[in-house]
Amino acid sequence: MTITQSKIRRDARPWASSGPVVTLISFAGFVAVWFLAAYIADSKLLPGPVEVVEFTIDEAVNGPLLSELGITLWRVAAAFVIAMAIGSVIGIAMGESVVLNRWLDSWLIVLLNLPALVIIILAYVWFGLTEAAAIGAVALNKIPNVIVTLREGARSLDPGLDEMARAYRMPAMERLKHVILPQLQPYIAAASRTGLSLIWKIVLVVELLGRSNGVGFQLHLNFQLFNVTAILGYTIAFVAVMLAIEFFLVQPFERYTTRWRNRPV
Amino acid sequence: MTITQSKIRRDARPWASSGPVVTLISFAGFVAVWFLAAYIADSKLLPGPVEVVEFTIDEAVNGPLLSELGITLWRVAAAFVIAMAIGSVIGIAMGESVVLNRWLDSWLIVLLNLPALVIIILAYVWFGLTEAAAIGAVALNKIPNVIVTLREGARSLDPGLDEMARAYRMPAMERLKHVILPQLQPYIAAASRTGLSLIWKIVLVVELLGRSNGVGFQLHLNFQLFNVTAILGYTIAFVAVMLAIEFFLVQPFERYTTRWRNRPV
Amino acid sequence: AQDDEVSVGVLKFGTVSWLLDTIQHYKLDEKAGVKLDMLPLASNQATAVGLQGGSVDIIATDWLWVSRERAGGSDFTFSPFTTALGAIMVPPDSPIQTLGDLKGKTLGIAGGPLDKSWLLIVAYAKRTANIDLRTETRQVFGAPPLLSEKAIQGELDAVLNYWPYAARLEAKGFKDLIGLEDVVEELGAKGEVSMVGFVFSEDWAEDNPKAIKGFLEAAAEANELLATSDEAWERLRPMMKAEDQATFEALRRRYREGIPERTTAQNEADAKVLYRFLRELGGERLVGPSEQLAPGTFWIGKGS
Amino acid sequence: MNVTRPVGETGRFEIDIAEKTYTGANGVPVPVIRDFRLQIKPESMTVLMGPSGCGKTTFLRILAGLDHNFDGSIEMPEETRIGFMFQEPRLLPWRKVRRNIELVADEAFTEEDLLILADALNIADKLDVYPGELSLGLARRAALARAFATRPNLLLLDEPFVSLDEPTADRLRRLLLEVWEARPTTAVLVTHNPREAVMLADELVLLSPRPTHVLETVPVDVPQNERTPAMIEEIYSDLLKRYPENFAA
Amino acid sequence: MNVTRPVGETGRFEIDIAEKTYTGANGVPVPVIRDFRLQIKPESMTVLMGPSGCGKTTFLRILAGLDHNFDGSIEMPEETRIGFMFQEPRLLPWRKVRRNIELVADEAFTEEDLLILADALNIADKLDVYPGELSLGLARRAALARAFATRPNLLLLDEPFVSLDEPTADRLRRLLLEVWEARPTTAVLVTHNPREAVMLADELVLLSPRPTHVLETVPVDVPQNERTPAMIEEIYSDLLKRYPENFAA
Ligand SMILES: Nc1ncnc2c1ncn2[C@@H]1O[C@H](COP(=O)(O)OP(=O)(O)OP(=O)(O)O)[C@@H](O)[C@H]1O
Ligand SMILES: Nc1ncnc2c1ncn2[C@@H]1O[C@H](COP(=O)(O)OP(=O)(O)OP(=O)(O)O)[C@@H](O)[C@H]1O
Ligand SMILES: [Mg+2]
Ligand SMILES: [Mg+2]
Repeated sequence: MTITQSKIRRDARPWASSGPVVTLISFAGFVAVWFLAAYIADSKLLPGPVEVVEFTIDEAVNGPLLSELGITLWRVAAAFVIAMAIGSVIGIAMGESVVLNRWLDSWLIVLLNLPALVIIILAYVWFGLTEAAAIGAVALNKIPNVIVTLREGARSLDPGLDEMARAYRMPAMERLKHVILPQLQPYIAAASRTGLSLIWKIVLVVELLGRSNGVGFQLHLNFQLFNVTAILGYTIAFVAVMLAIEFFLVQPFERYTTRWRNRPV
Repeated sequence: MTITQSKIRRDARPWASSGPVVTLISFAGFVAVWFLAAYIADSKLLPGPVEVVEFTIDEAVNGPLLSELGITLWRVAAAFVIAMAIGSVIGIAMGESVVLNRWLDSWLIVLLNLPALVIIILAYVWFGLTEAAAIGAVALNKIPNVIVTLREGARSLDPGLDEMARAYRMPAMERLKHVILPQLQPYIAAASRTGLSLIWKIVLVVELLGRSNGVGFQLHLNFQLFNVTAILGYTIAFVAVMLAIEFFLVQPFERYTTRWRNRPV
Repeated sequence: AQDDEVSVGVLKFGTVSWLLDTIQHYKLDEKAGVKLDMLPLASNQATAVGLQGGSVDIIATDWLWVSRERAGGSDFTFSPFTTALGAIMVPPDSPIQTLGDLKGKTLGIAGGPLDKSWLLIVAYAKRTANIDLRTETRQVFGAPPLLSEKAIQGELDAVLNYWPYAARLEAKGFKDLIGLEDVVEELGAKGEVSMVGFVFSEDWAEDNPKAIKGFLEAAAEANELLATSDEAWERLRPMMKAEDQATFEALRRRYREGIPERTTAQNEADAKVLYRFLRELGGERLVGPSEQLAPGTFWIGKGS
Repeated sequence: MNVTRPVGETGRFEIDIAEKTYTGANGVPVPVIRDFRLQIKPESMTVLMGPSGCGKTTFLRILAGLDHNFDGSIEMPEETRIGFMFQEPRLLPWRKVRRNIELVADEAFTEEDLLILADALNIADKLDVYPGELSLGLARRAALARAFATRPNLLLLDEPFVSLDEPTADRLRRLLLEVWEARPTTAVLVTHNPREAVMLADELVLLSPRPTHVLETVPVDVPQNERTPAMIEEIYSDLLKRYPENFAA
Repeated sequence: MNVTRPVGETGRFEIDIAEKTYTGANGVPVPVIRDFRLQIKPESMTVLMGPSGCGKTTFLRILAGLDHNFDGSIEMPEETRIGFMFQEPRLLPWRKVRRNIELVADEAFTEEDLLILADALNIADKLDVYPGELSLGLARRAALARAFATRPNLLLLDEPFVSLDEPTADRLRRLLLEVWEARPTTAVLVTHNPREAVMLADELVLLSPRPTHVLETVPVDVPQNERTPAMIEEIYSDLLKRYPENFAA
């Protein structure tokens, strides 16, 4: 005989699952692991968090960190917006139209697998060492990824809702806004998150190959000097920005757009 | 007064939408564009398709292309399998458990935004200039992307089907196989496609920084020599492999797993 | 009159940038009637891309690259900047005394299997020690800083690296197994050969005679200053990123030793000799289709 | 062939579907409709009845212009404004019930109209929740509200009153008649409930099993609001006698 | 408290739900069940009736152990094998109908059993298609087949016979009785169709509007297979008299 006895757990959230607390503890854990690893390694190849943060602060106050970071962020943002806009449109179109997909599929795969290096070199050689070439090259690297992700999303759209929208003669823009985009939300979220990080990684390469500033430029300089502290210092400055964007922008927005699921995100 | 007169179009596929034909034409178009661009540019920085293919064939017959390609493909495959396996497990777990997600979220974002360069350098420094370090570093670069994509997938699982599986007391493995994975299919497809290409791009960097063979090594060598023909030659060899995998492996598999949608892919 | 502008793409913190910084600081460019515009970049490839794409007028690279490009139809040309070259460095307590001892050892090589220093050393070892380093050692190719680090960690028995990296290793007690100066001499050069120089388009130089002349003059003058003045070096110290005095001194010494003393014609003659070896060992991949050093590789400009 | 008419006036419906065949995922053709001929009078209420799986939903989809892949012709008034209550609610899960209705509502449909409608359907307290928080019966009522809110000329209802308790269902049937009478609306309704059919139909269309066609068209001549329960039972038992295989348990 | 019993034998069901409250996405608590007390006799057929949206589905979910977030207790035999036909079909769209059934079927359930069951439900020709190619009525029958194929001790049916034409529905009601009698099964069924309820119930449970509780438990003492249509009509009109607000249109 089984007896189920339940009590509604109202606001009985244990500390181990309450949002900000966990995030803080988890983050502290990360720092602690790093600290320990650095302590045990005791090598200049693995500087500890204190040393790195000191470098970051010093470089921010006395060095070029802030301006370099600003420049890199601007490039990331510009390339991100371009890539998401173009990639989403093409991706959704390819997901919805089998014929279009057939036409563009092989181009897509070629573009997807062109090494970043090749695109960047060709862009620089043809368009000069300019900001536009740099941002364009980065966007071009990311666009096929966005297309691939959103194409999958468009393919798995609910045909029932599509019929509903057509029966009610919803105008195209309304349909996009209320029927299609909400269904694509998880795909857009995935493409954005992986996109931001991919773009930033490519921006680093772009900066390495033909810009005179930016975090990538600094990273590479410091790599040549094998200054791991500086490499990590610049890295965590960027990662800190990304963490801030994630926790103060992306996640609240995500909670808002998925509140209908009535499940915490 | 509106009159709708329809005829069932049975097998009346116009040539413009029939699978292989379109793919071939579209691919031919790609080659034609390339050919024209090269012809107009008339620069050794943009060699035409004939020249590049000649190089590829020559390098395959007389040069190291095949063995280098083999080595790179092996690295790509190994890193891909590792990244997909680990990334899927963690991603699904994070999507299903809010608490786990809170615990790992900040680690994930840090890892996601660590530049490939940093991970690769640290891997080489700590684990030596070895094959394991190289593959591990590549996998580590890709894992957070897989996690992010599959987490979104797990979050948008249908709660109705989950209830069904629980009501019928389906064993965990059955549930995974018949309920969860089919729903994650589009996310897995997106993660795989973008994953293969990302991994290959990172393998190039890894090979560039600390391996003595592979396509990336060759690319870098030829980049130093500014031999664009060779760069493109190696690139298209890899892209050709990817196209073959896509059209003869991935797409048939995809058609098989999504045949229930009864829509062409 | 308005000074002619010359834009130079350089590796930031690279040795060329020391020179350019000296020029700018002492206003040597103005003195020579040009205005120097420095575009700092993060990699050598970036500078080459910049030159090809027309974003900069002058970069620093080697004459082999120039010869290959010329053979491919471009009109780049070369003017010597330094004779300093890479060196094989071994750890302080290493048992390796001669090239022969490298047999069976692990050797890190910056720049890959077609690196010119590496090929010259291979040729040298064949002649003097009768060993083929390419088959009788295990080679690891990789990024220069990574290889240096690996040598310090002890994972590599020896490392052939670019001279600034070699200098830094020297400051850590590493020993020069063989200097490239000896190598080129053995191979038939009449003196130290300038491998790295300023590279620019012949067309551009002819259209801007004043600019190129002024730039080279300013460069020579700055080298003069760096060869003699310690004070000028003190000023450069922050850019050099030398972690200690020993490194600083090693870098300074090697830089000074590398200042070319011979004429362009002498350099060119020796380059022709070395070209043969490089062609033999590196093949067309390395040197391009030309049987010999492409004519015009060394710039004999008006006034030079 | 396009004759413009004053908006709101409905015209003749001439349906002649020679053949509608689906192709299954396994490639097997499934003929669903064959030689289906039907005229629908403008502003009438047509009720379709037929065995489960015969092709009723398929027919409604063709009528709504959602499926053009058939052999035959449909003639109907232009500028038809459609209200379609599907067999499943098909609400947008990410929009509150209120938005689901407003998104497709007629332009002249005011907040007040919405509240009156919601009240009549007994979903007034659910307007500001998401569809995922509704019971199936509530969701179906929300879908019905959406179909009404478009103020359609052509109202297609696929089993609108299932999953509802009898008192609620009955109230909604009356509401349907009100909505239908208030404006010139042609309604086509699918049901399996014979009493419901008799209560609502101007014309009762009996369909054959798959591939479906019209077996019989039974007009019910008494105006809807004059039909008493007794009269309905009477017509029903008459039908039961005439078409035992369609109605008998 | 866990007493092991021979498999297959069902035990007592003691349900006492003091409170079940959902929290909406907007944070508003929605009390759905309050002071719900019910005993279910083993191997009986209990039919629940209540207004749409009162909490019937919520109750079934709690009974099936799908929702533990309530205040109260449920006592039931251990090792209960559940067959649950949800209000929507909830078939796996990527598995053919056959696989959908086999995946949860009893181990002793053979291909032959499957064919017999499919025949009885009239879905034999749909076993090898995907659920997306079924009409709603067909999909519901497939879901019913799945629930039966588990050979459950506890069979939960949430409006199993809606969206079906009367002849089919009636055949399925008889099939349900067969399945239920063949093995010791406790069945709980939700319906809005009073005649269906009277035809099937051992015990008819009338529920109040939300937050729901048991208004009345009406036993029907004649064994199901002895109930004639006339008898059913009689009991129904009796109920109609006693609980007009629950049954009257
Ligand atoms: N997840 C949820 N969040 C908030 N409210 C909910 C949720 N699920 C159900 N409800 C509400 O609980 C009440 C009961 O729902 P339930 O599905 O149990 O009704 P029901 O009796 O099965 O109705 P029906 O006959 O229409 O199927 C409804 O008012 C519904 O809106
Ligand atoms: N996409 C499809 N592919 C193949 N067959 C289909 C498809 N859609 C429907 N069918 C088949 O067509 C037939 C008619 O389906 P339809 O949905 O029109 O039936 P219905 O009359 O509405 O039935 P119900 O009363 O059960 O809702 C069914 O046999 C169904 O299996
Ligand atoms: Mg239907
Ligand atoms: Mg319900």
